[in-house]
Amino acid sequence: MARFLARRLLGAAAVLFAVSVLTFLIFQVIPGGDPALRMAGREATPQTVHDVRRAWGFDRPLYEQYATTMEKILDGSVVSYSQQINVEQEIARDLPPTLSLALGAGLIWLLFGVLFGVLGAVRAGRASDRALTVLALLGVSTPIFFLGALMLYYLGYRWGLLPLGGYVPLTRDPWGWFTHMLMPWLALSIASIGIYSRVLRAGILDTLGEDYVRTARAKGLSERRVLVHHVLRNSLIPIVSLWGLDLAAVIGGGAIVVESVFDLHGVGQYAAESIARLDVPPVLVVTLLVACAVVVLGVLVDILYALLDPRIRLSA
Amino acid sequence: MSLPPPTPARSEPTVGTEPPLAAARAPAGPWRLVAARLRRSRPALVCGALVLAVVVACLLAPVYAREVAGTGPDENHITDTVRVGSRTLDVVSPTGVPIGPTWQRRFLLGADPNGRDVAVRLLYGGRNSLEIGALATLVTMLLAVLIGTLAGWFRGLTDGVLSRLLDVIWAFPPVLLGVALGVALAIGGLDLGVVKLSSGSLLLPAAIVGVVFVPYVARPLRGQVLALREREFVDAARVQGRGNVRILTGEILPNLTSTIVVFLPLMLANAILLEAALSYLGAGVQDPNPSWGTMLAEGIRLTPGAIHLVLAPGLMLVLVVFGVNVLGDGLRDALDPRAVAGGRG
Amino acid sequence: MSDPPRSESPDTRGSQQAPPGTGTPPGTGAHDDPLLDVRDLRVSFDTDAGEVRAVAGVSLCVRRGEIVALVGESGSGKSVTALTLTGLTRRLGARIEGSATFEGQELLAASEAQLRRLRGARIAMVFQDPLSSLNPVTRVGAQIAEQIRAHEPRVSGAQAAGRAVALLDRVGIAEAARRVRSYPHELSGGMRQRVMIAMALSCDPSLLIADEPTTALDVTTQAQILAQLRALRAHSDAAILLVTHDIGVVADLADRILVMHAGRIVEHGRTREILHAARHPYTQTLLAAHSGAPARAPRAPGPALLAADALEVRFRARRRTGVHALHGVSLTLGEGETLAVVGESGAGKTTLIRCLMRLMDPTSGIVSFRGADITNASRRQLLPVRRELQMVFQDAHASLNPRRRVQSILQTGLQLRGVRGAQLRPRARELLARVGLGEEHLERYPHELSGGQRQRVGIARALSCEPRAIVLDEPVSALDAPLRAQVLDLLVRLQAQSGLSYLLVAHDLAVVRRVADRIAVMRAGEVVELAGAEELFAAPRHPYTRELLAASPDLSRELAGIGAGLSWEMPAAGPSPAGEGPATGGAPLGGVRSTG
Amino acid sequence: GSSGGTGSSASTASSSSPTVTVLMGTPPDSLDPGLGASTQSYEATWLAYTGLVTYAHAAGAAGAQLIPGLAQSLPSISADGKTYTFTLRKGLHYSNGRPVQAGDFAYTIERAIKLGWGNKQFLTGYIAGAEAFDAGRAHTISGISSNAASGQITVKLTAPFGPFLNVLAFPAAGLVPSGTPLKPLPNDPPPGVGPYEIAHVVPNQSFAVLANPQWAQQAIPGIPGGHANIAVKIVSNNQTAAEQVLSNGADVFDWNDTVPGTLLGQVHAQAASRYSQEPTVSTEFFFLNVKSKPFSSQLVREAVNYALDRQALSRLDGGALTPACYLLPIGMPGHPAGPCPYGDPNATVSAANLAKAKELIVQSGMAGTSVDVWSEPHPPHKEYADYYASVLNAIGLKANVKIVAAAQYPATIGNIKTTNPQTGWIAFSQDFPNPIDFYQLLNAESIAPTENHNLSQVNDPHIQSELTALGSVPSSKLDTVTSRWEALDEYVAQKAYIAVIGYDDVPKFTSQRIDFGALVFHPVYGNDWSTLQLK
Ligand SMILES: Nc1ncnc2c1ncn2[C@@H]1O[C@H](COP(=O)(O)OP(=O)(O)OP(=O)(O)O)[C@@H](O)[C@H]1O
Ligand SMILES: Nc1ncnc2c1ncn2[C@@H]1O[C@H](COP(=O)(O)OP(=O)(O)OP(=O)(O)O)[C@@H](O)[C@H]1O
Ligand SMILES: [Mg+2]
Ligand SMILES: [Mg+2]
Repeated sequence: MARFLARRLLGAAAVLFAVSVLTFLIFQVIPGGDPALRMAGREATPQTVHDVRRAWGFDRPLYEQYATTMEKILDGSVVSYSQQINVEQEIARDLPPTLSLALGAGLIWLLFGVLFGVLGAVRAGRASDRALTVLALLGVSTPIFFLGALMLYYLGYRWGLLPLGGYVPLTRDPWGWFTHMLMPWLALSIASIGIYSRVLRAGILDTLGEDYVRTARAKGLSERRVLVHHVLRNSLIPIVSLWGLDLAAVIGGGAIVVESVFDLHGVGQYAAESIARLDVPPVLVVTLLVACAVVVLGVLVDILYALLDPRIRLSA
Repeated sequence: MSLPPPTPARSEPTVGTEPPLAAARAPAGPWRLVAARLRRSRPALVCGALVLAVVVACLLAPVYAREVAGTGPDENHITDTVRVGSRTLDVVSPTGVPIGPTWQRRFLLGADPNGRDVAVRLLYGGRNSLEIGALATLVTMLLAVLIGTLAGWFRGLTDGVLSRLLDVIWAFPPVLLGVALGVALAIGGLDLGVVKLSSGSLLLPAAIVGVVFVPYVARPLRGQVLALREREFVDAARVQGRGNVRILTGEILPNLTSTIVVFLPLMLANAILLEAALSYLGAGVQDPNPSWGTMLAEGIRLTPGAIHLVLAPGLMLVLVVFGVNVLGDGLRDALDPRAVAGGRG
Repeated sequence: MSDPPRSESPDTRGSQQAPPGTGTPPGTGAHDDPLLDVRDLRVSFDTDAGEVRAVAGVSLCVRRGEIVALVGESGSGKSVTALTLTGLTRRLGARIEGSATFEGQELLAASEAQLRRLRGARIAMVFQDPLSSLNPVTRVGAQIAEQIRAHEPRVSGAQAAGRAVALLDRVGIAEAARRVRSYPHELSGGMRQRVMIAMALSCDPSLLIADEPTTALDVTTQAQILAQLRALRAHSDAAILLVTHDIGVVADLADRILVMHAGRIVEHGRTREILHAARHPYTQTLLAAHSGAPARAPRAPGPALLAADALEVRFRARRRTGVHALHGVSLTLGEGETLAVVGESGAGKTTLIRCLMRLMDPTSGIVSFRGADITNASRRQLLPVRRELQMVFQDAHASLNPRRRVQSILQTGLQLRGVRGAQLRPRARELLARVGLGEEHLERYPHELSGGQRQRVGIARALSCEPRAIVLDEPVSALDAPLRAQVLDLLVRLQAQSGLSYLLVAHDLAVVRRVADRIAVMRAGEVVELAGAEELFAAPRHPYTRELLAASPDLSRELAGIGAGLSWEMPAAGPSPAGEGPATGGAPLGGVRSTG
Repeated sequence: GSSGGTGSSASTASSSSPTVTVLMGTPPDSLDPGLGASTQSYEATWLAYTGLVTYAHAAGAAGAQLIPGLAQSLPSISADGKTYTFTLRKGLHYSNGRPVQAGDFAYTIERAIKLGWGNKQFLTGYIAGAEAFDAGRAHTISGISSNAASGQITVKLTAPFGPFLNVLAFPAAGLVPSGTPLKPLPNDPPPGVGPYEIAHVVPNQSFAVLANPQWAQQAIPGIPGGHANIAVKIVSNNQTAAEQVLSNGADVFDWNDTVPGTLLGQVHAQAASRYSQEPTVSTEFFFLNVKSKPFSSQLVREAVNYALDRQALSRLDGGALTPACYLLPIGMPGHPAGPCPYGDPNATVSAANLAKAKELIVQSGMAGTSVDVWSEPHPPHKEYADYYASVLNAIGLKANVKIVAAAQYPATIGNIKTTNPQTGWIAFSQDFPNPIDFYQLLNAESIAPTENHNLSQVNDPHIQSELTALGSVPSSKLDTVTSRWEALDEYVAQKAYIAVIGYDDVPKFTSQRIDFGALVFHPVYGNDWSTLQLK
């Protein structure tokens, strides 16, 4: 276990290093990406640009710039180019909406994914299963921002049922938080509900064909017990681990889009806006944060997998 | 963008219960069997036909533009008027609101703020979306097959390096990666010495989208190759004196095809969606080439007054991606020897 | 009891009509009423390839305390019959006709709830593969306790757990109290199957259906499980319906044998009658496979062809202790001889072969071919060796690329020998003809071939470069009895034709008896005994060799036990082909009907 | 004792005043006056950081008028136009209660330079010794001296610079106490002198502009005290923002944003009394690179000006555009009143003019030349480019649109070395009400290889000589040279160095509870929050 952790964490560190270098480099090759020009302001004299460059260390060799930036990120003192505010504090402020979004949507898609998956498998081949299949595929096929825009238009604008975006802190107004998050949650989780229900349905059907399920039936167990203790118990294992991985992935993917659509002022939106401003430090920090989440959750999922499935031993 | 998990590359179609009474049947290759199964899946066929219809329609865009709508995709009609029934309407109102669907030849699905015919642009945009989707899928598949087979086959250091590479792409937030690359490459294009992509090229978003999805396919492929290389038929090929290259191409690759085929539509669907998302965030296709993603993104800006600008590309996108997904589903079922018609249990 | 012949069961296949029953099965308590009575059971499935009639009219009956064996080759419908009785094929979409009464209750028409009360409580089942049949994520004790509580709701959890320990103890698992906390994958194959048996016994069923309980196990373990069933019979009055494809397994266990073929019962009768006086040709082939042919006297071996000298293989395992798979193995295969290597699973046989074939590198030691050291030869240097030295694999299915047609599979070897273009097809056809397959098979994919056909294709591939020696890794282990005989015959014939040398690996001594000149017995990576076949069977020197011989489920022992004095196992015994045993009298037992 | 504050101190917001919610589409770049340089920042900081001079709180031309701020009166300017002398008012206090000292002015300017204020080139370029200070060669700015006792402040320039007083009116020159940390304080802005102070900053989300408790005692004539406390909320979706104001969920719409065209109908129907289009002193135009084909030909440039339909462009902007042909916008001294040389921008392009345009292209011999049209994705700038390209195609050129992300846009089109763009969209809004500001865009001295501002790359001797003469006229004496500016602007239009689209109108849009009429739309700083009051 300790060795496993050590190896995995070492690998994780390598991955994070590569991710940070890559991000850093991407912004170096951008034409017009020289932050000194933008920071020096309008009609700046070459002298001014030069000064800015010196002050921020943009005249240093790349690896040195990279090193200092990473150092600042690690000790929490990194400042954005465009607004010159502390990036990590800014991210800490933007974390609640992002976490509300990801965790809430994650729970929703897990819950409904499992529900529909079980329903579909139990009624495999029947009309209700086909309907669920069609719905699931529709969910998978709908772009998040299209769904978000439609919801905003109909639920928010036309029918006035829900607020038109924005974020209300849970601590300030729980009900407001809920109503503001409802549409983002739905927009973010629909596709995953589709995927999870399909994966689980297939998993259950596979498991139903397993010999040990036949054994369980031959033991005279009730169908319910067979389903819950033998079928679900086994087919949920991959789902649970999938969930962990997706939760991390969604922060760097769908959540950014949803935050932008619903104006949640979350970490993803901050990153997307920073990219538009060619502001490297926030992008770097958010990217690392997301990559960190992906890597760490990857390790956690492996551990969880080993806990849930006694056949798996942690190695490699 | 959340993806369906990489389907664990499980048994290839031919492995499974030996078909009963096999000897009595006329020999049917695995692919013919798949085709037969696919032919029996009505939804997959219908959706396949639908996707095909859309593709054909998009290919015929110039014909529609010339013969039906009478305007090109880039022609502005901002200050023009159009007769709808007995009334004469502005194509774009003085306050900038474009006309909605007229359900007639001109401006069938309405106009956009530049007074361009949405139906015409939809067809032209489809070409770009589909082309990017197809190219991206190609990129994904080529890279994934290359990385997956090399890593799985050579193991050791090669595997270590390639797997870390996949980890890096995997850990990189896909939308951020896409947007960052999109922004980075939008002006200067990409110049890797061998590969040169100019900034306006459709290949650019295709390459970005393609790279993002590589781990989703490469990982299961690698796993499959790891398993395949232990199979006895690989030893059999060695015993007959075959080298690595011939074993990879002659023995391993054919066994990966079903996995690849299963992933193709899935990746196509996801590529189209990711391209749309990137366009929404401003890192997609460069104008003046529309894609459904860029059209949708522009439309969203203009809701609520011009909802047709959202619905037209949005529904088209959903329709095609849905069709591709259903087709892929049918294909997967057809390739899965264990799936019995009507489901089990 | 009396079971009058059914008028509706005209038998055109020569199976025995059941005359009025004359007695009770020997060695059991006398119970006359049938416990299970199956009449004209038909089961069919709808598949892609159309309707499959898996069971086409089976009638049988089992009495209390009796052991009835259902024997037949793979795919003959044994499992479907067994599963249908407890309603387990219903949800597979099976169409079921006929009737089956158990303790007077109709099973086929019973509701799911009624069946559920019977399953596990009155009718228990043991399945073929104990690993896949146990829930991998639940401790074995809990799986046993679960069944107890399902049928006896008043038993507390602790009590059920206690009973689970007792049951494991009863089936001979040491340290039962500790083992209940194990997960299935932590147990050996034999232990797992014992757990299955313990589970089956947990509610004192009156009928135990065991579907190939030993097929997935190796010989020694198989012997243990059979002993377990034998013990069960002594201590409980449960009837057993034993399903198997290996007639040798049931020879000394079953009271009666039913032979099944293509969905029908083709022959039935008391064990002894079937063994000694099988009438149906199909039964005879089943038996023939088990006739221990005489061990062959060693021919004078030609000059050394392939040799291993002090081979060592250590696998660097994840744990600190590596696996020592080969330990100083030295062997020589002479020109024109058949050298058999026998050993239980994990003995290192495959590892040895892979070293010899240069598919892996030994940790130390030398492999030589025609005296030349090839231990470190490159792929190119090996090409001429490959041409002369070929291999047939353990798993015929796995060794044929499922994506290539037979034609294309055979081509590779032909090309290695320099055959090109238009020559390829006729030469491939020739090859198939040599292994007894027709031209039509050229266009087939491996999955379109039967197991025996596949292994023949494997042999044809090995022959395709006209080698001087073939290394065969358990070429028949995965095949059932009739196929096994076919393939072995083929090998013998080919050797006679072209003077090939064989290095033949097997885990079962019986298999190699007819073909081997010399036999090497391996255990835990070492060759413990190497002797001429005749000599080895006659006077096994190493205790392990003796153990192997004893575990071999051989009809000879059963027949000997019956007193015919025809045991081939005994060194002194003279040769006697199967089926020639004296047809000891005694009318076949009733209760078996086979309908056309 | 407090000097004079008599008339205007009647209303002063206090902590008990009502709170008004102002929406902002883009967050201010920095709320530290020493750093912030975006309109969003100025909108807030000019109320909290008063400089020696400031603008009158009035709409239209009156608002462009400079009035004394912390100085007792407008400065005396030496004859050579290089020395400005101010006298500080007596008894001023910062919002934290600290008294204001004459030396704080020098510190404020030094701080703005050190922090890197976006427009600091106006300081370093003209104040004597500022350049040396910026480069670290001097510890103070030699050109600024002050007398603590008399309150006298003297600023020496290196050369006469007409709009220098406008520079001092920037909030960046609004005094902060000496010793204020020399690092950006965007989340906790330093104390200043003004009717308001900035507080409760949550970056990118919200901040408050609250009544300055110190203001009541020191009210300065011409600077109103305000009526309400302001809560600013960042809502980046203009759709949402407009709907909120329409439904009275928020009080003031960001004038920098556009009300989506699709919502305009509803706004006109339901909120006509609280919505208006206000002209801004800004110009949108397509630059025409005279150094490269095809715009090196005057004929082609004329053709473009003939063919561009400003009516169509106006619709693309939801009607919020005043079509025009002159660089200097309405509201800027020097804006010519005469007719346009190449067709009337207020009418649809006539068939005759279109034909003429095509003919000019043929005449020029440039037909079929390919042209890259550059723009950025923000609406309606991309739509402009799409339309513009279709016009260029219609008159015989081969146009291709290139869109670049907003953040990269200026650097991209300003790069002569790599991009050297032929034509593209650009908008310019005034930094201060002096035409010289706009003419930086056509000043040959602005041409630079990477940071080019003269995108048409015009180097016209006539323009250069006029700029030298007019540039040194102080802003306070601008009215003496208005006609010369007009002539210059007409000359530029005649030469067709650029193709002007028009002047942007912006929305003034409030909730029902705001007194719409009382809200001043200031020509420099937009909605004047100190005039926000409830009905
Ligand atoms: N669920 C099913 N659907 C379709 N066909 C089936 C199904 N189950 C069994 N069969 C077919 O029924 C026939 C009898 O199968 P069964 O499993 O009873 O054979 P068996 O005698 O037990 O063989 P083995 O020794 O391999 O276990 C086979 O041809 C098999 O392919
Ligand atoms: N690649 C490997 N890594 C680690 N251990 C291995 C490997 N291959 C084989 N072994 C171990 O080496 C020993 C010998 O294995 P081998 O496959 O040669 O046995 P075998 O005699 O062929 O058995 P079977 O009858 O099951 O085929 C076993 O304990 C096995 O677990
Ligand atoms: Mg079976
Ligand atoms: Mg082996």
